[in-house]
Amino acid sequence: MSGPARPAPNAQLEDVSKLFGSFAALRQVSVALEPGKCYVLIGENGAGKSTLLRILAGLLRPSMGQIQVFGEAEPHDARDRIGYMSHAPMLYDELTGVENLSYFARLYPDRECLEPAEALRQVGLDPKLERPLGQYSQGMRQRTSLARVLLAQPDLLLLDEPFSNMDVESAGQMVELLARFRHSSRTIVITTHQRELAAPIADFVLALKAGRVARFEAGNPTL
Amino acid sequence: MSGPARPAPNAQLEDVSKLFGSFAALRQVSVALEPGKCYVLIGENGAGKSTLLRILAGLLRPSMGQIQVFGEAEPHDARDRIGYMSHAPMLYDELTGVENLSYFARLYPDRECLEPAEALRQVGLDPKLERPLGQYSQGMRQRTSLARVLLAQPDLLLLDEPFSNMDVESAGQMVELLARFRHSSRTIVITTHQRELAAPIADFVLALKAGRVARFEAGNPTL
Amino acid sequence: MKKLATGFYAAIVVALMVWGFYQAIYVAPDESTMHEVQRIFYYHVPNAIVCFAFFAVSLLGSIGYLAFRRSNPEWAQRADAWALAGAEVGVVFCTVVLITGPLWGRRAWGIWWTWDARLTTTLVLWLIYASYLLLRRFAAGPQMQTLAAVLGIFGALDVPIVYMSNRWWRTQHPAPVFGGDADSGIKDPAMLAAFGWNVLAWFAWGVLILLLRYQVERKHQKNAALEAREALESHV
Amino acid sequence: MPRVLWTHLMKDLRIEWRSKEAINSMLFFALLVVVLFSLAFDPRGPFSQSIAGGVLSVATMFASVSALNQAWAREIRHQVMDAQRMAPTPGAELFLAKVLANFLFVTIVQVILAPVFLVMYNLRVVGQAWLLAVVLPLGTWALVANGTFFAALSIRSRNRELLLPLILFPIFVPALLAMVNATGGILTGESDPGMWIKLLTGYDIIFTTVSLLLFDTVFNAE
Amino acid sequence: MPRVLWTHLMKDLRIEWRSKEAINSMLFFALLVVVLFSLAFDPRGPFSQSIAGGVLSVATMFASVSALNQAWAREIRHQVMDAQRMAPTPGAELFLAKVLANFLFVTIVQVILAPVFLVMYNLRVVGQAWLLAVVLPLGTWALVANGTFFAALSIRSRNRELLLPLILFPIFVPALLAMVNATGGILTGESDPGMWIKLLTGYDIIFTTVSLLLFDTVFNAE
Ligand code: HEM
Ligand SMILES: Nc1ncnc2c1ncn2[C@@H]1O[C@H](COP(=O)(O)OP(=O)(O)OP(=O)(O)O)[C@@H](O)[C@H]1O
Ligand SMILES: Nc1ncnc2c1ncn2[C@@H]1O[C@H](COP(=O)(O)OP(=O)(O)OP(=O)(O)O)[C@@H](O)[C@H]1O
Ligand SMILES: [Mg+2]
Ligand SMILES: [Mg+2]
Repeated sequence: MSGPARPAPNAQLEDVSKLFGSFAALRQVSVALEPGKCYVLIGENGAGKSTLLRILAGLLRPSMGQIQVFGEAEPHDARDRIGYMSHAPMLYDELTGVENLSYFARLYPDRECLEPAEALRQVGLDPKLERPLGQYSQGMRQRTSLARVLLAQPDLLLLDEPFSNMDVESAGQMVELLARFRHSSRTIVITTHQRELAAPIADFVLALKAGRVARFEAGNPTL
Repeated sequence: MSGPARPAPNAQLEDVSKLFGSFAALRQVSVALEPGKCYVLIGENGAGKSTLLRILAGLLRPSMGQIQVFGEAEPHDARDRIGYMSHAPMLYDELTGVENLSYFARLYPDRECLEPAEALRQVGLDPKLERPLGQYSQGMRQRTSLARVLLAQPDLLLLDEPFSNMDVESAGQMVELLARFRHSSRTIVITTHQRELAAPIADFVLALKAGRVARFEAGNPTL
Repeated sequence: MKKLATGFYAAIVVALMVWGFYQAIYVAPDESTMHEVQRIFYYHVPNAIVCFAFFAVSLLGSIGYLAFRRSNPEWAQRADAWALAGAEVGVVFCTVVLITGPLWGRRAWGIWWTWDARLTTTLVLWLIYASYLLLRRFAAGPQMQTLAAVLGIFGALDVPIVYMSNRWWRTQHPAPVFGGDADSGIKDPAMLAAFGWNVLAWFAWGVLILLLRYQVERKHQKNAALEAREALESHV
Repeated sequence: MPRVLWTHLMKDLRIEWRSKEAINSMLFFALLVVVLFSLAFDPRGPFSQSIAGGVLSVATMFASVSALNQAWAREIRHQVMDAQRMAPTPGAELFLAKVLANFLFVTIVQVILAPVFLVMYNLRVVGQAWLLAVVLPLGTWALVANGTFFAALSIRSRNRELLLPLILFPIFVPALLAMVNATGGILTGESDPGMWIKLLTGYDIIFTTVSLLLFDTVFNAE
Repeated sequence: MPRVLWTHLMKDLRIEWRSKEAINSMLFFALLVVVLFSLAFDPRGPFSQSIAGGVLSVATMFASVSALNQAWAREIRHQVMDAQRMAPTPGAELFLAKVLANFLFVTIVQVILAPVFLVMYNLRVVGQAWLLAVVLPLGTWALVANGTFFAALSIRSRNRELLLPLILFPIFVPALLAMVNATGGILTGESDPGMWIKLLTGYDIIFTTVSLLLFDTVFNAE
């Protein structure tokens, strides 16, 4: 598939389908995600975007079809290189931002992690905040969650609606942060309903419709 | 305060402050919300938007200052006329959409409620969906939550980031729905970070900054 | 061809069962202290032994599933079918033990049930595999087979405890007949023969059900795969 | 029955019917108690009769407590409780419906377990057996009603985990005492349970009334 | 101790230190057992000595079970568990840390309750008292380790509430049996607890090993 000049894709789905009972959330999706690119995943509510990300993250297994992430048939085997941010914060309500991040940083002993305070500063939060996460505002929680995935500097970054509760200015800053985070070896996948926010870093648009790929092309999601 | 031609405001805050411990989430906020108008509440993450809505809903009590909703000093006493949608769905995960809505509709015996199925249809969901809410996608949950607040046809509608997980098309439809819902006696307050979405129905913009009113003027939030 | 073989085998099983029944009821000598009730022995003990054997099948199937579930899905599905069939047939035999035991106990001890180690652990064994079967029914979805396999391994850990229970502790339940202390074992050759025939007959009978159950489960698996394919191709 | 109360009750029953969470965890606990006690206190022993009342109460109580632990869990999860606070119907009905639902669950568990229990403990009821059908529901009601109230009280506070046991426990004890002594009296026939039954009834009436009166205050506290 | 295990453990201890949720609900339960039993079975009575072993085990067990009920609750709430599944560290260490933390909590409760218990039941230990300090931790470990494992197993399935009791209960029983009999033997001095202690040790070793081996499979199922 890959021509002579093209690098091997970081992740690849072939004919992947996912059934929940007899409901098909994804139908024969085939895509290759190349290093150095940023993919924006769009589609209506219930189109299957979150399901696709969870499959790439190794949290769901495809019902049918093949998957390959960093050369592994199981994304789980390459999980130290995958970062996944979901709708839920995936953080402990009882701990402060810094405590949460240092906990997760220590779970990646073999990777060069950011300093927790540094990661929080990057997403625009004050690392000295003594409040437990349960008392953060919605947007602050979202940013902490983004800081968590950036910690281990993953090579495949999966972001499920990262900007949904952020104010426009912060969202702009986050996009800049992601632009700085870009690297020739890294792949970024973002689902969002605010296409114009993701436009500055989008290389490809992947549109899902009722579980099928409706559009997959280079370019900008606002077009 | 109110001139001769002006109707009495549906809700009014005077010098309202809210402290969490020693942290001031709101500082001396004074606003009057008039009937027939739609207010768009904007501000950075942590500015105090959700706190303000919760005070209007009667779920938080101001630490200082006066409040009046439909002539009552306690919003709680006018709660049958208030509808509040928060970040959390405020619905049972175990029940389907229709079941959730019929439950809440029956809690408003003295108001003319919409049919649950009709309310779901209005927000663009299929009322025949047999799945429990826990298996809805994020956007579907958000819409069901919007259907819940519309049920009892409240005169003060408080919406905390109603569009945050909706696809653009649906968000447009929701705004149209709200435009139809408008009425000379009703007040709508929307917090959102996607100003352009709320622009078509905005009458006033209320911007908060670190708990203070930074801007309060007639017009459009995108300006 | 397969049907013919199964029919032939079924005929052998029926003959064995009849022969075993004849041996147990008419040929085996009367036991001196308990007389006629003692003949339950020829059902109680063989059933227990066969039940252990089938739980072992279930254990192997479970291990097989976990071993192959990534590398060879086809084998894994087969192993899973074995695990399920083994557990189901094992539970049936365990139920027979739990019924024949109290029947015997009512005459021998004057009570149906008591909480000694052998009886309690046997009941627990039954409960574990019953919960295994419930897990398979309730936990729909792809992770069900994995979870069931794990539980199947834990369930098998209880088998040696049941087996050893009347060796480790003084129980109201009789001491082991085989492999107990020096003077254990059946002395009367006619009794031993009747016992042996019955073990063989029940075992053959169990294997027959096991095979049938395995085939049914395989059919289920194939149907499920077919349905999934249809769901994908249906509406848009 | 007021229509709103019915609405709340049906909702709880429907959710329970779907997950069977409460009934199952109660059955688990109660069964554990029965089996454990059969192991711990040989029921063939000479004193099985005199401890059976206690065992019965313990089983009931643990079933109730394990239900109460989770009484408001579903309402907290997605802030459903806020929606209920904002509905223009009295909180007391929500409370009563919760109590009724939990009472029903515990009763179902008791009905399932009673035969098992009688057989396993080889019990002969020396006193008037039908009185058990009065005492057990009365005792259960006392536990469930108080427990539901104080669970609601403590979730409104910041240190809910700290509070619930501290508040609930001392309030529980009189009802417990009455229940244990009444069942004991009925099973052994040695003492008259009448006195304890009266106490339990009075306790139920007073505490339920006060709970109903105060529930709205607790429910809507900031 | 591996560093990752330590990380998980410290996190659990810190959260518990903030909320004191587990220890409190356990204390509540255990206290209930002690008080209830003093009410139910007159501890001055002739058989207090022979039921004390059972009561001690019951108290421990309820303390453990109430901890286990919530063992993974915090991890489920905001899908923290998914983040842990995606971390490149073995799930077995997470499991072991959870077990250690819960074991610690139950032990603290036991240490607090032991004096209360001895006084209230007026116990004289006839057998070798120090053996209790072996048996109770062994029994607690059996309960906590298995419970944590099967709680993790059942939350990976869809009907988790239905499953946990069904699965956990039968697997618990042998350890329970051993624990009850061993404490009984120690307290009354009537039988030799050695055999039961050996069984309990064997159970602990085998089940913990198998749990450790299989935890990753369960944790990452689907
Ligand atoms: C009441 C419930 C009973 C249960 C659950 C039960 C269970 C079992 C089990 C599981 C075995 C197989 C052990 C093995 O193969 O090593 C067994 C064997 C045996 N049972 Fe029972 N039994 C019960 C009652 C009785 C009674 C009442 C008697 C006779 C008085 C009895 C006599 C025997 C004998 C003689 C054996 C073979 C001994 C041995 O090899 O261990 N059982 N029983
Ligand atoms: N566990 C589940 N069981 C059953 N159906 C499910 C489950 N998870 C998701 N679904 C269904 O799969 C479909 C796709 O869900 P998914 O969450 O992937 O949508 P999405 O594209 O992320 O939507 P949104 O923009 O609203 O987040 C939805 O119809 C949803 O109801
Ligand atoms: N219960 C609480 N205890 C302590 N601080 C709180 C509490 N609730 C909110 N806060 C703090 O109050 C401030 C305002 O929170 P609020 O939720 O109102 O912000 P917001 O404007 O809605 O932000 P967002 O856009 O992120 O939702 C934040 O700094 C938050 O941490
Ligand atoms: Mg989604
Ligand atoms: Mg907010």
